[in-house]
Amino acid sequence: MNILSFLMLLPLIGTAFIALAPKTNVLLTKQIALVTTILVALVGIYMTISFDFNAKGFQFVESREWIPAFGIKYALGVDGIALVLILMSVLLTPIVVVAGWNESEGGRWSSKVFYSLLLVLETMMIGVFASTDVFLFYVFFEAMLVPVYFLIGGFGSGDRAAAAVKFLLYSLFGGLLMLASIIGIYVMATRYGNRTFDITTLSQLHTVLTPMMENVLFLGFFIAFAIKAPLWPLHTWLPDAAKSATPGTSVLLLGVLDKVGTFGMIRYCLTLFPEASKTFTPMIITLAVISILYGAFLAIGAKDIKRLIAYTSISHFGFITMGIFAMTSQGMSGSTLYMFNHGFSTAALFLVAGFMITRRNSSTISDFGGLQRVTPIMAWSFFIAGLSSLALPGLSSFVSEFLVLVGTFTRYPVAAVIATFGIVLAALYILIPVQRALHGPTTPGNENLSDLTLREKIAIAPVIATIVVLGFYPSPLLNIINPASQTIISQQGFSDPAPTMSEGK
Amino acid sequence: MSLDNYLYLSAILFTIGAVGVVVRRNAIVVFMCIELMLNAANLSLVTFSRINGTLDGQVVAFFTMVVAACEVVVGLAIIVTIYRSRRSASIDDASLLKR
Amino acid sequence: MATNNGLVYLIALPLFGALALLLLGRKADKWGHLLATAMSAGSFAVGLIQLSQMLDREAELRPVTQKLFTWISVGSFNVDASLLLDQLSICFVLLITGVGTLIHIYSISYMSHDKDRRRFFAYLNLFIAAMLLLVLGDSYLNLYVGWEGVGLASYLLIGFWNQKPAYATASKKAFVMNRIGDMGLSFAIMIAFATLGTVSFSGVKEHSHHASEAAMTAIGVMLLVAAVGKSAQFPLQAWLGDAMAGPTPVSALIHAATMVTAGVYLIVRSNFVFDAAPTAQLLVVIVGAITLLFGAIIGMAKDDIKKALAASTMSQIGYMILASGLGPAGYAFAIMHLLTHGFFKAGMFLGAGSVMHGMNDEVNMRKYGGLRKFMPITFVTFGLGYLAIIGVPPFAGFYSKDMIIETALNAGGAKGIILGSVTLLGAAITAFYMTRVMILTFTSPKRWDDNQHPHESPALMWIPMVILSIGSVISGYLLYRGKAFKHWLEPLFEEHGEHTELLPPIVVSGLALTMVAIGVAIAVIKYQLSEIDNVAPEKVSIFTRIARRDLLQDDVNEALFMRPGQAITSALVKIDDSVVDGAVRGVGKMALGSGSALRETQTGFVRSYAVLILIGAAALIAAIWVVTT
Amino acid sequence: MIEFVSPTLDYALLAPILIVLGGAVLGVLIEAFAPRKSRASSQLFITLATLVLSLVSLIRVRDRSSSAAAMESVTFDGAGMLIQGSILIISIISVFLLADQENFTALAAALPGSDEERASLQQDLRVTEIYPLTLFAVAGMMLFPVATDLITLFVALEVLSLPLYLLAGLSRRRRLMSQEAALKYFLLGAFASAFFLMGIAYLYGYSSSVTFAGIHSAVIGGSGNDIYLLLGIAFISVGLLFKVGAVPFHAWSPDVYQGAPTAVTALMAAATKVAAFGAMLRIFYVSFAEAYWQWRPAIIAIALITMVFGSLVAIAQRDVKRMLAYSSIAHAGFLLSGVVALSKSGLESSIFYLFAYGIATVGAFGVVTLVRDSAGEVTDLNRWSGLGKRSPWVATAFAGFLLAFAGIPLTSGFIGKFSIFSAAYESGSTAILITGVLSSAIAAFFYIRVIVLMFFKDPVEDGTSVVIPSIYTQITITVSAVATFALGIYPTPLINFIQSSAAFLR
Repeated sequence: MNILSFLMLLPLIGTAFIALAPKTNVLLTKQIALVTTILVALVGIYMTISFDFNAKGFQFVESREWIPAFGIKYALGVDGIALVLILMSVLLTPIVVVAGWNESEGGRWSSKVFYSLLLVLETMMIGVFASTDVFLFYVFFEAMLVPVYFLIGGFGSGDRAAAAVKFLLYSLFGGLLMLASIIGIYVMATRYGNRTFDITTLSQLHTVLTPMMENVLFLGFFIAFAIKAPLWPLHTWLPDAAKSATPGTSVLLLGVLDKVGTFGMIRYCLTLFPEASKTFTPMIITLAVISILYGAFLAIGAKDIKRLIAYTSISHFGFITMGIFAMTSQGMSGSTLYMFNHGFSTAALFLVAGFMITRRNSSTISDFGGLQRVTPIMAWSFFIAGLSSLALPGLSSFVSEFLVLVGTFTRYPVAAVIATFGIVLAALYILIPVQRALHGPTTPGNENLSDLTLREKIAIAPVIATIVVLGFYPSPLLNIINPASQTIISQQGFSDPAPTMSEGK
Repeated sequence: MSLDNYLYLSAILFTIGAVGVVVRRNAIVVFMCIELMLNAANLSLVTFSRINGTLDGQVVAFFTMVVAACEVVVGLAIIVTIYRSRRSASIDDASLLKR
Repeated sequence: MATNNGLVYLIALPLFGALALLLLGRKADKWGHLLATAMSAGSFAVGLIQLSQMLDREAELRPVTQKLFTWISVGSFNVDASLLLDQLSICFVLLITGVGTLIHIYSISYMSHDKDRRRFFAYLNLFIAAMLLLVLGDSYLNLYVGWEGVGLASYLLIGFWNQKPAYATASKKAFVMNRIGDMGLSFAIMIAFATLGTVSFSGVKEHSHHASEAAMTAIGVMLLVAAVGKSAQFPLQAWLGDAMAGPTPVSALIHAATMVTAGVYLIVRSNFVFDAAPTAQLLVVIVGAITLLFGAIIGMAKDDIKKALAASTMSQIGYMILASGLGPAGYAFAIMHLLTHGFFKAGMFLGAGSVMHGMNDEVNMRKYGGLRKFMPITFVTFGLGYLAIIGVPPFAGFYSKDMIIETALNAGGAKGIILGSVTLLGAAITAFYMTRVMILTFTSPKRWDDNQHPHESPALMWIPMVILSIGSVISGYLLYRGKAFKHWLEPLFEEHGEHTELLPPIVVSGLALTMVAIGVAIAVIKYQLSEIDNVAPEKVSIFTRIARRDLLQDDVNEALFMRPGQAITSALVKIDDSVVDGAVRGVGKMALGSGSALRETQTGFVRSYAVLILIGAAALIAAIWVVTT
Repeated sequence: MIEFVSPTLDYALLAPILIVLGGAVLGVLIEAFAPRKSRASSQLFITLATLVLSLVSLIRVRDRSSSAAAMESVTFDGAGMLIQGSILIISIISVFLLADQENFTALAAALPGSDEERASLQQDLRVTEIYPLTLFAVAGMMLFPVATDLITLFVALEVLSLPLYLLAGLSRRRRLMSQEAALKYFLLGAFASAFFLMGIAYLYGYSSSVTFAGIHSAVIGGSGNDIYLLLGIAFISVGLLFKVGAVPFHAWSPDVYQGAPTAVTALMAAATKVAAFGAMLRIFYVSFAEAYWQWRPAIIAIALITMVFGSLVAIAQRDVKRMLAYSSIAHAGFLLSGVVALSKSGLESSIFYLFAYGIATVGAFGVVTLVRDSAGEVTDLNRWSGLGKRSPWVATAFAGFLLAFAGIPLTSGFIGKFSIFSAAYESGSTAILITGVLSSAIAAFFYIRVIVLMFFKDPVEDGTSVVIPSIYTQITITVSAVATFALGIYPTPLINFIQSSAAFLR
C-alpha cells in the first residue's frame, strides 16, 4: 500500500477505535487519539527520510481510477513542498493532542466526538497536500471545513457558533468560486481532448487557453486561496475563528489549514495558470504587502491575545504570499520554509497562550501582568515563541523571513523595502503583550497561577526545540524544498535575477 | 368562412377563462373558468384536426372530456370539504399558508 | 585563508554557560555565577592564545577562518556559518572577553543580594557569546545574528528588573529602536546580494572595486543606519539614556565598553564599502560630529550620574564614528579610541556602580558630595578614568582622542576645519561635564543626609575597577607607541596616500589641551568654588531645560512616530471592524433583506399565484417570440 | 374512411406500469371489501409488493428499448428506464413514511374539530385509501417520462396529479391548512394543465401530429406555422415548469409542501420532480431539440431566476417545510440547467442529480416527521434548536441531507452539482455556471443556519421532542442517508450505469 494512503488511513483507523471505546472512558479515548497521532507522525518522519532529495517530480505516487466518467483519479504524490507541509501537519497534531489534553471536555459533545473530528481532520490535512488530482484536492479542500466547523462551534469558547459560521461561509464562498474554475478547467480539458484532472497534464492546458479565460480561471482559484491564507481584505474571519476556537484547533487552523491557501497558490495558481499569475503578480504583491503592515498594525492594536496571534499570522501570510509571487528561488523556498516555521511558531504562541488563558480564565491581555515572576517557565515559553514570531535571528522564522525578503528584493525591491518595515512593527506587536503580560508588577488575580505542568512542558518543548534548531540548521528542510521550488520557477520560465553590479566607475 | 376564426374564438374563450380564474373569488366559479379554458383547448384541437385532416385532434378532445370529468370529481370533493369546514367557498378566505 | 578550528570555542564557552544556567534554573543558583565567570574567562584565555598565534604569523597571514556548517543555501544565495578572526576582530574579542570577565567578577558581589543573580549571569554570558559572534562572523548575515543577539541580551539586561514598569518600557524602547537600525542592516544585505550577489565580507570587498558607486553608497548608508541604531548615534540615540535602567555592570559592559561600539566595528569592518562611497562616508562624519556635541551637551545637564556617563558614552562614540568616517586615515584611531574608551568608561561606570552601592542606589549626584574620603579606591580609579577621558597626557584618552582630532583637522579643506573645531569643542565640553561629575560626586562638600552610610565596596568590586583604571592609564600609550596599532590594522585597509597636514601634531595637542583646560576651569569655578544645592535649580535658562530633557529627543520621537503610529493603529482597528468586516456583514444582510422582501410575493392568495402564472406564460411567449422573430 | 388497426402491445415493457396500476386497483377493491382492521397492514403490504414487483420487472427489461411498445405512444429507452427506476426506488422508501399513521387524518370527511372527528380518532380509524391513491400517482409518474405522444403525456400528467391533490388534503393535524393546500394545489394544477392542453393543441396544429417523433420531424421540416410551434412550446413549458416548480410558476409549492402531510410532501418533492423533469427532458431533447435557439434563452433565464429566487427566499424562512420547499425551487433551477444543456452529459447529469436529490429529499422530510410535540409535527425552525443534543443521530442525518443539498463534497449533492454545472457550461452557458455557483453560496447560508440551530443552540424546553422513529421511518432515513453518502464517496457504479444506458430513442 502506498505510504501516503497508509498515512491517511491511520487516523481513520484510530477514529474507528475511538468509536468503539466506551463513552464513559474519556482517558482511553484520549490515549487512542494520542497513540494514533504519534504513529502517524512516525510514519511521516519515515516518509521524509526515505524521500529522494535529488529526484525531480512527485514521489510516493499512487493513482487509481475514482470516477472515470469524469476522468477523476484518486491520485497522490508529493514533491518537496507538499512533503514539508505534510510533515508539519503530522508533527503538530500529536503536540496539539498533548497540549490540549483537556480541551475536549467542556465542549457541547463528548471527547469521542472531539477526537474523531480531530483525526478525520488529520486525514484530510494529509490528503489535501498529497493529492495530485485537482478534483481530489478540491474534495479535501471543502470537506476539511466540516470537521473544523464542528471543532470550533462545538468545543470553542465565547461566541463560537457565530465564528464557526463566519469561517464556514467565507470558505464555502471561496470554495464555490474555485469549483466554478475547476469546472471551467474540466470543460476546457475535455474540449481539448483530454478529460482529466491530473495536475501534470493540466499544467499544459494554459498553452491553449485564451488569456481572458486563463485570468478568470486563475481568479477563481486565487480568491479561494486568498480567503484561506488569508490575504487582506479577505481576512476578517480569521481573528474571530481563532478567538473562539480552542487553542489546539487554532493551531491546526492557522498552522495547517491556512497553509492550504498558500500551498494552493504554488501548486495550482502558478502551475495551472503561469501567464495569469504573471498578469496578476503586481496586484497580489501589493495585497501581500498591505497584509504584512495591516496585520501588524492590527496586532499592535489587539486587546485579546488570541486575536493578536491571528493578526500576526495575517502579517506572516503576507510575507509568504509575497515570497511565492516574487518568483525567485529564494522567495519560493523561503515561503515554503516560512509555512513550516510559521506552523511551529504559531503553535508555540497559541499553545502557551492557551495555557495562560486556561489558568486565568481570560484571554484579555490586560488581565495578565508580571507572569515572569509567578510562572517563569510559561513566561519564557511565551517569550521565545514571541521572538520566533518577530523573526529573531537564530530562530527558525528568521531564515525564512529573510529569504523571502531577499528573494523579493532581487525582483521587486520596493515591495521588499516596504515589507521590511514589518519587522519593526513585529518587534512592537510581540514586545507590547510581553511587557503587559509578563513584565511589570504581578497584578491581582495572577499572584498564584501555577506554572506549566509536566504534560504542558512535554507538549511545548519539542516545538521550541524545533524553532531553535531550524534557526541554526535549516539545511535539511531546504534540501528537500529547493529542487521543488526550482522546478516550479523554471516551469514559470523564470530564473533568478543575476547580480546587477552595473559598472559605474 | 375561414377556419382560423374558430382558433381566434378558442383563443378568446381561453383568455376569458384565464381572466376569470384571476378575478373571480368563488371556488366553483374559478373551477368553471378552468373548465372553460379546457374546452377552449378542445375547440382548437378539433379545429386543427379539421385543418390538418387528421383525426388525432378529435381523439385528444375526447380524452380531454374524460379527464375534465375526473378533475370535476376530485375538484368538487376538495371544494366541498373546504366549504364544510369553512362555511365559505371563497378562495381568498383560504390563505393561512403564505410567505 | 588559513583555517583554525579553535575559533568556535570563543563563542561556545559563554554560550554553553548561558544555556546551562537558563536550562538548569534554580538548581544552578549556588554556583551559576562562578560557572559564567569561568566561561567568560575561558573565552578570554582562548582569545589570548589566538593572539599569540597571530603575532607569530606574517601580517598578511594573520586572518584565520573556521567554517562550521552550511547555514542557508538557496539558489545563488549561499551563506555558511563560519567565523573570521583577523587583526580587527581580535581586538574586540579581547576587549569583550577581558572587560567582560572583569565585569563578571565585579557583578558576583554587586548582584549578590539579588535572588535572580543566576539569571543575570546567564544573560551576561549570552551577551558575550552574541557579541563575539557579531565580531567573528565572516559575512554580514552572520554578523546580523550576533547583531540582534546582543540586542536581545541588552533587552533582557535593561529589563532585568522589569517588575518596574519604567524599566520594562526602557528595555522595549531599546529593542525597538535597535530594530530600526537592524532594518538598515537587512536593507544593506539585500542590496549587497541583489547588486553583488554575495553577502560575505570578502565577497563584497572584492566586488567593491567594480560595483557602481550608487550601489556602494546605498549599502554604505544602510550600514550607517544600522550603526546609528546600535551605537545610539543621532537620530536613534534616544534609547541609551533609558538603558541605564539596567544594573550598573550592564551599563559598563554593554552600554559603554562593547555593544554600543558595534556600530564603529561595522563601519570599520566595511571600510571597503565606504572607501567606494564618499557620500556615505560624509554622512558618517556628519552623524559622528552631531552626536559628539549632542551627547556632550546632554552630559552637561544631567544630575543622574549614570545618565551623565551615558551621555558621555554617546559623545565619545560620536568621536569614533567621526573618525571611522575619515577613511583609512581614521579607522585605526576610531578603533584605538574604542579600546581606550572601553577601559576608562567601563571603569568609571563600575566606579559609579560602587558609589551607588555605597549610597543605597542613590543616583542623583546632587545628593552626593565629598565621597572622596569614604570610598578612596573608587575615587582614585574613577579619577584615573576621568583624566583619561578628558584627555590629559599621558593617560589613554589623550592619545586616542588627540589622534582623532588631528585626523579630523587634516581631513582637508573646510571639512577639516569644521570637523577639527567640532572635535576640539567636544573635548572642551567633555572636560567640563566630566569635571562636574568628579566635583559633584567626590570633591564638593557632602549633601547627603545622615541615614546614608557611604562605604567602600568589597574587594571583588574594586579589583576589577583597579585593573580597568590601570588599563585606562597605560593602554593609550601602548597602542600609540610607534604607531603600533596603526600598523597592526593597516593590512586590512587600503591606504590612499598621505594626507596634507593642516597643523603640526604638537600644535594640535596644544590646542586640545587648552580646550580641556578651559572646560575644567569653568567646571571648577561653577561647582567647586560655589554652593551646590541638592535639588536641581528650577530657574535655569531654556537651554538648560532643553538639555535636561535630552534635547527633546523623546518629545520629537513621540510627536513624529509614536503618536502617529498609535493613531494609525486605532484607526485601522476601527476600519477593520466597520469597513472591511462591515462590508462582509453587509453582503449577508443584503441577502437576508432581499430574501424577506421577495418573500412577500407569496401572499397566500390563489388568485395572485394565478396572476403570476399568467404573467409567466405571457413573458415566456414574449421571450420566445422575441428570439424567434 | 380510415380503417382501424388493432393495437399491438408489448406487455413485457409495459409491465412495470401495468403492475402498479393493477396494484392500485387491487387496493381499491380491498378498500371496498376487506375488513377495516386488516386494511392498513394489507394495503401497506400490497403497495410495497407492487412497487418492488414493478421494479423487478423493470430491471428484467432494462436493456431493451423500443418505441413500439404501445403504438408509438410510449417509448422505453435507457433514459426512460432510469427515470422510472428512480421514481420506483424513491416511492418505495417514501411509502415507509406513509405507513406511519400519525401523518394522516382518521376520517377525511369529518369536520375539523367536530365530535365526529374526535370519535374517529378514538376508534383509531385510518384512511387507508392513501395507498391506492399513491399507487395511481406513481403509475402516472412512471408513464409521464416515457410518454411520447401528447395524449398519453396529458393523461399521465392528470393521473399523477389528481391523486396528489387529494393526498395533500389528508393531513391529520392542522387540517384547515391541509385542505387549503389541496385546494390551492388543485386549482392551480388544473389551471396549469389547461395551459398544457392548449399547448398540445397548438403543437398538434403546428405539426399535424401528436407524437413527439412527428413534432420533431415537423420542426426539422420547418413546414408548419412557427407561431403555433412558439405558442405550443410556451404553453407546454408552462405546464411542465409548473410541475417542477420553477419561478414564476412555483408559487404553489411552498404552500402545498407546508400544508400537505409530510409523507405526501416527500413523495411530491422527490418523485413528482423526477417524473416532471423526466418528461421535460424527453420532450425538449426529442421534439424541440432542433428549435433550441428559440426556447433556450427563455429557459435559461427562468433557470437563473429560479436558482436565485429559491436561494434568497429560503434564507428568510422560519418553517422547515417551507425552507425545504424553497430549496427545492432552487434545485429546480439547477436541474433546468441540465435541460438547457441539451447534450448527452446534460441528460446523464440530470438523471444523476434527480436520483440523488430525490433520495436526500425523502430522507430530509422523513426527519421532519419525527420532530413533534403534543400537537403534531413541529416545523417552526426555532423550536428545532438543540436537536443535536436531544437526538444526535437524527440531527446528524438531517445535517447530512442539508450538506448534500448544499453540495458539500463527499455527499451525492456535490457530484450532482459538479456534473450538471459542467454539462451546462460545456454547452456554452457561462451565466448558469456563475449564477449557479453564487446561488449555491447563498443557499449554503440557510442550510448552515439550520445546522447551527440543531447543534450549537441549546434546546428550548417546550415539549418539542423527537419521537422514537417507527421501524418504517428508520428504514427510510437510514437508506437515504447511506445512499446520499455512498453516492458522494463512490458514485462511479451509478454514473457508469447511467452513462452506458442514458439515451433518448427518437
